[in-house]
Amino acid sequence: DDVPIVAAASDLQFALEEIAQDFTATSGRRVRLNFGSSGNFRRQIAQGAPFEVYLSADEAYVRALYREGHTRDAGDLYAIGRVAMIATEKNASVVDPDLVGLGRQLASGLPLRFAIANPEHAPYGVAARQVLQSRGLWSAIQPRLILGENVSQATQFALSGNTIGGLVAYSLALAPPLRERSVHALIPAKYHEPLRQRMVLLKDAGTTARAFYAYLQSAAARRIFNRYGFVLPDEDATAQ
Amino acid sequence: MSADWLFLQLHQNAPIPLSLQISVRAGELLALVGPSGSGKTTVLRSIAGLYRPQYGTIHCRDDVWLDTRAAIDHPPQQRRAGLVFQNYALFPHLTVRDNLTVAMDQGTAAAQRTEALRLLETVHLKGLEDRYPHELSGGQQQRVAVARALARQPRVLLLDEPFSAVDQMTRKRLQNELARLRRRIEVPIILVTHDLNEASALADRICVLHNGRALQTDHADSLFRRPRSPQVARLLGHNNVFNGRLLTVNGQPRLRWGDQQLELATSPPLPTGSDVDWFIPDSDILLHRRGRPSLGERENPVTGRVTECVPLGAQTEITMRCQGGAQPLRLQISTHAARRNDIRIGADIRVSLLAEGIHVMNPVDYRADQSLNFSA
Amino acid sequence: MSADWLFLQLHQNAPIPLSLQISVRAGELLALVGPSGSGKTTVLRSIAGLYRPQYGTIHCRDDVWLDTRAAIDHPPQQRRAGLVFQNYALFPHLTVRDNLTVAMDQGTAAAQRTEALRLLETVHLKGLEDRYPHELSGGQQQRVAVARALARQPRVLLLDEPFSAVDQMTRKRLQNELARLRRRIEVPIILVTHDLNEASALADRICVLHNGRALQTDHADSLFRRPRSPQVARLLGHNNVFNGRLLTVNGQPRLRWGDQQLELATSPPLPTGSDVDWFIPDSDILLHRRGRPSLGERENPVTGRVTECVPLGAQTEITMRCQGGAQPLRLQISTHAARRNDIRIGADIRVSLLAEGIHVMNPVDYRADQSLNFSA
Amino acid sequence: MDWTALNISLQLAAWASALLLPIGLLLGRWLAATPMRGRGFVEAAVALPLVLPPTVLGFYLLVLFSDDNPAGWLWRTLTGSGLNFSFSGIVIASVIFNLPFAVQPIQRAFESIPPYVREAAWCSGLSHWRTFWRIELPLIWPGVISAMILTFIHTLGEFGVILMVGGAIDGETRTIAIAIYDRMQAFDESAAATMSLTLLIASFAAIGIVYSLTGRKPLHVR
Amino acid sequence: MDWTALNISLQLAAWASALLLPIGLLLGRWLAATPMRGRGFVEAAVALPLVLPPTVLGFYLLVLFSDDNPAGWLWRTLTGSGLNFSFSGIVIASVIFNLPFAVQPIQRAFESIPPYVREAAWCSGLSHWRTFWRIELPLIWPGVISAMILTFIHTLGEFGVILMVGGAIDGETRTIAIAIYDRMQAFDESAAATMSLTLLIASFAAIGIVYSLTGRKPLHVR
Ligand SMILES: Nc1ncnc2c1ncn2[C@@H]1O[C@H](COP(=O)(O)OP(=O)(O)OP(=O)(O)O)[C@@H](O)[C@H]1O
Ligand SMILES: Nc1ncnc2c1ncn2[C@@H]1O[C@H](COP(=O)(O)OP(=O)(O)OP(=O)(O)O)[C@@H](O)[C@H]1O
Ligand code: MOO
Ligand SMILES: [Mg+2]
Ligand SMILES: [Mg+2]
Repeated sequence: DDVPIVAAASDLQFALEEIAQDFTATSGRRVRLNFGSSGNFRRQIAQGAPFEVYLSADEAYVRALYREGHTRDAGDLYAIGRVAMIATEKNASVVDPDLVGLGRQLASGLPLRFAIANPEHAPYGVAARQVLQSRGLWSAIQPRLILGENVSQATQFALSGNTIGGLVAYSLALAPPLRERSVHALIPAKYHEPLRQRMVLLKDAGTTARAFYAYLQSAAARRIFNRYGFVLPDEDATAQ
Repeated sequence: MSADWLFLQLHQNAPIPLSLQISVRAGELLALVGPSGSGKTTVLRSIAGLYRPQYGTIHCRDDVWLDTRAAIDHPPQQRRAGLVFQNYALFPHLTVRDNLTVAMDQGTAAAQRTEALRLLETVHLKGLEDRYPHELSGGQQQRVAVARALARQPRVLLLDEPFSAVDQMTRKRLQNELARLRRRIEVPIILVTHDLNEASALADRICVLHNGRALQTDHADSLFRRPRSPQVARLLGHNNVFNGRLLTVNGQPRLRWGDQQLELATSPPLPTGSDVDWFIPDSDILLHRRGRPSLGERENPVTGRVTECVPLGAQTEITMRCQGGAQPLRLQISTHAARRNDIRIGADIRVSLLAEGIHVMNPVDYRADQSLNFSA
Repeated sequence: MSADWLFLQLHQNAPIPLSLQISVRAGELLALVGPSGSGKTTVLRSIAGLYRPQYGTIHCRDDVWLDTRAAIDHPPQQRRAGLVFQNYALFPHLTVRDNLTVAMDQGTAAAQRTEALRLLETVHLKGLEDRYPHELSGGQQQRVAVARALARQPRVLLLDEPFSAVDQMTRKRLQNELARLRRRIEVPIILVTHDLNEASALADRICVLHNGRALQTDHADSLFRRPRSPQVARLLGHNNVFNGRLLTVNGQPRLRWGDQQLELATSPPLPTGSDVDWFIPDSDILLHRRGRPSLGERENPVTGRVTECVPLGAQTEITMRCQGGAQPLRLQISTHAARRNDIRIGADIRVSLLAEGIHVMNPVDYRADQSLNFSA
Repeated sequence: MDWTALNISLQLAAWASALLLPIGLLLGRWLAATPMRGRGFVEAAVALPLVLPPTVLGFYLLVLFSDDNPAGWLWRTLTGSGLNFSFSGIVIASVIFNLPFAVQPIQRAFESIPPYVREAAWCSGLSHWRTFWRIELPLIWPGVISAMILTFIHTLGEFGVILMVGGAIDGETRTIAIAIYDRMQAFDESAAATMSLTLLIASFAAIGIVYSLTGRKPLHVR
Repeated sequence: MDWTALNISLQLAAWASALLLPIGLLLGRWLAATPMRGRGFVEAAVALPLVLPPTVLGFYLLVLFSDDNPAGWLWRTLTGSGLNFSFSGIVIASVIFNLPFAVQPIQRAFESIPPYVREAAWCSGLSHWRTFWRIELPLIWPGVISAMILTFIHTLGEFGVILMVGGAIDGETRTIAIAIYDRMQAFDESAAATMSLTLLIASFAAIGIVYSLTGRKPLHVR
């Protein structure tokens, strides 16, 4: 009865569900997926949380846990996240890769609101800030930002009324439930530091966890990551 | 418009039976007496607007306070009735003074404080104005409640046993204050009391309530001397209520009681041969004293033997078994007289039942009531 | 060991002044009387263990309930004192029956219910056992409180005006029940009452309390006829308390009162010439009747004129201004006698002050007390 | 210490308490006075906001407050600005979320006033309004204090609803609770601890003083 | 509907209420009976858990419960298992978090019993214990019901503390609130709505019935 808990960053919400299903189909083993804020998981693992695999959105957390001796090793880079601009159909005019529409809206002086994850701690928040900075919109938009606790909440904000859109995980923008009711544009990787997502097996990881960890690196899993807009480590020169 | 200031008529079968009609003139004091649970408090609450009887009308001067058929029911505030609650119902968080001033709606704050002090003096509570109710004794609380009812300058004053918790001296003084007040404020006053002396000393009329029914409403003297029914007589604490039969002897009305034939001062409006209830008040039973013939001794002399003799302070209560098979008589005489005349259990004594005092009741007045089901 | 069942001694200056010593034997009924606010409730609460006086001892049989010096203070539960609260203090969420059974600690549930019914019958509340307190009238609540105090089978029964809210008829019946009960339960009973008739009818001894001080504790008769001080006399509602000076005439003790010299039955243990307070009870003032010379008429005749004449039911209260500059006398005579003798305001009347009734008080007994500051 | 966030929290808590005072008094009074039948379900409705996880409640409020919804639209029409991501929005959310904490203690306090005290007030000529001010309010005071303090501190600490509805806008909807959370998530534990401790100590002192000062007036006659 | 999560939530709420009942009675009774001085600060301390954002409180509890800390160590020594990420852990966290909601209503209810009712009980020979059972408890019943219902539903809805301390372990610490939150985060709004609605309706019915059934016994004498 070895059903390990996998703690995963919330941008993996859809990709990982699919991978886990395939994993169960092929291996006959099951895993339990807990999605949440990478930071919270890091903290809980430090206090001995009974997770066996940890997929962080920020590799710094994995390294820190490794230093503190909670993991078997330094883990592996499994994906590199991309950022997307997302908005409701109504606000489709702001959706473009270079944030031209957003800049125009800002210049118009209308009282708009814009959603990102909190750049103080959420990896996608940090990336979003970098995008806005490199487009020269940061100081203008800062007072208009709505900050989600994590990237999922930022996406909810972006698609709720009263915001014009948001910068969120590309993986979420591609997710089936959101596709129909939103428009999005992939932001070029050059506008932000790569979102290097690292996973790791925890100290008490059992066989299933190890099997799942291995499966995550399989071609089948990589295809799914890729389908959800993640860049795979060896597709990118900056990986390693 | 009725010439009465306050007029009320209440009817209800359940949960609390009520069936009465009362009118009180301005400046008149009506005492409401009756056994515990007879509905006295309920009547006052109905007048004040705190209880809504099933059917009823209440008028005060030209205002209709309640008319259940016309769906008129004024709230207590509009009725302006000063009510002293049986349990006082003081405001626990206010000082004695503020319990009074909160009920005043006229004058400056300073004037209200002065008026409050004056009222507290009236009820002999000077010096306690800064206390809270829980720092007062029962009787002190009760007097605050009386003062508060007056503070409102009520148009009707309703007093629910307002002096039950105070000692006799204070009580006497408060009764005097009430008598004085009556002349000053000129509003109808209804006083619920268990003390018949208090009722007769203070009230213009007394209403006897039993099971929610007003059995008789009358001036104290009429009520005590001519109760309408044996029940009223007993409720008023009279012991000497008997059965007899009316006779006519030599054209004179007579009352057969046991073997005796008693003279009557007046001829009752009833056919000869009627079985009747009759009654004689204590004041009309005259003890024959040894060696001191008295004026009334010719009248209806009755001989008997003392079977009980209970001294109660200045008065002594005596029960005598009468000759001739009549029911036992009870009489109160002064303890002094009892001593002087050497009255003790077993002694033979002789009394006169003064014809003037004998009251023959008219069954028409009360037999109808008896079909009702009276409970304790 | 004291032969008394209950013995207490309480002392305190503030906030409620207390200074008394009382002992009550088993089966004895002591009445506690005194003006409103004199501390009666506080004394009962102290005995029950609800109030802790500054200094005091309370013994019950061989148990010490309170000894402030030895730091003994038993909680109310251990004292087993049945207390009827002045405000009844019923348990609002329990039916009448359960208010009683909750206080019982013996017998099966069924036995307790039977016992509760029996007690309710004693206080004439049969049929109301399933009501909640808020569905009862004031007097009914009070009777439940009495029954509850008995339910506990107390070792001391403390009754704080237990009949103040019930009508005279019910009251009489309850007094009889209490008299019967006394014989049965054989515990000390303390009865607080404002009704002096009740006190003298029921109590073996009466304790007069004023401002927390026990002024006099005595048998009813002694108390009413020989009050220790003018204050006690007045607290007991006596009006005829006067000043005079002791004389000796022909070797006989005499009392100068205004111009008169009154005969005395006994010689007071005081020097001739002393200024004294004296008192005569109502029962020893004899009205001379027209044409009916009475036995005592030789004794201390006093002539005067009626200045007030107030009929109070069967009795009439008369105030007479005496000849010879003496203070006015007040007397009660039967209304019947007043009528027969045509007594009204302005009439000249003559009374005898029976020598036997004149009570000369000993200043030594109370002058010390007067240095105390008595307030209303 | 993030003084701006603290300031916003205090303002928010003050507004929520101030608005809940009349609401609690009205609703509590009404519930206490209404005879039993059906009343239980109104009480249940009042308690419902507590059943949902705060973030989820916040999400539904977000939807409710959006311009596409009549409520949000009406607000915008009346005030010219939206409710979502605004201070007004988090005030309203706090009011909804704290409803049971304000209503329940006040209702119980009203229920504990003996009916005859109210009757005595009416018979003393006090209007319903004056009865309320002079008699009932002083008697329910402890309950009101309870209600206000529970509301106040629960608003200080509330996180999920306020983040969802308010969006953590600096200087407008970013409360001290969010600030502490953010510092914590950023692994700046010493800053989080400092803020937490400051908040705890200040609250402790403030509540302690309020409870001590609002000493009970006598509520019972002997 | 996630029945496992609902089951855990109900068990959690039941445990928290059950544990808070005696705690609330003891602390409430003590606070009601203690004279004023200093009492205010105990009341303040009881309210403090509310001041911190739940996740932050959760984090501090996480640290407190860890084996490195005396409390956590003691628990492990006594029970053989850790508090963090266990059902026991979230029960204790819920008890701490709901302390003010349980204590305050009970305390106020005790305060509203007139002193003479208690005195009458003593004079009727009822021990303190029996006085409590037969007299005080029935009289404070509405306050106890309030306390228990507030605790119960606040536990149902609580999210931050429980997520942090419990770690959302399926079948052990994953409550219905977390399940709803997860569905929401996964943009599965219809599932979230279904669960929310089910929870709301069930709670509404349950609370409504409880409030209606625990009809007030008479609390006042006329
Ligand atoms: N809620 C109620 N339900 C049923 N009966 C009630 C209710 N309230 C009062 N009663 C009954 O109504 C009757 C009248 O009560 P009320 O208080 O008017 O009597 P009362 O004449 O003032 O008596 P007391 O002299 O003892 O104060 C009583 O027998 C009482 O038991
Ligand atoms: N908390 C208190 N602080 C100060 N004085 C008090 C306090 N409680 C009662 N008193 C005073 O103590 C005195 C005695 O009160 P107690 O209740 O014993 O009187 P009582 O003889 O029973 O009077 P009553 O016949 O009116 O019931 C009263 O004058 C009262 O005002
Ligand atoms: O760890 Mo996140 O998914 O950027 O909040
Ligand atoms: Mg009554
Ligand atoms: Mg008293």
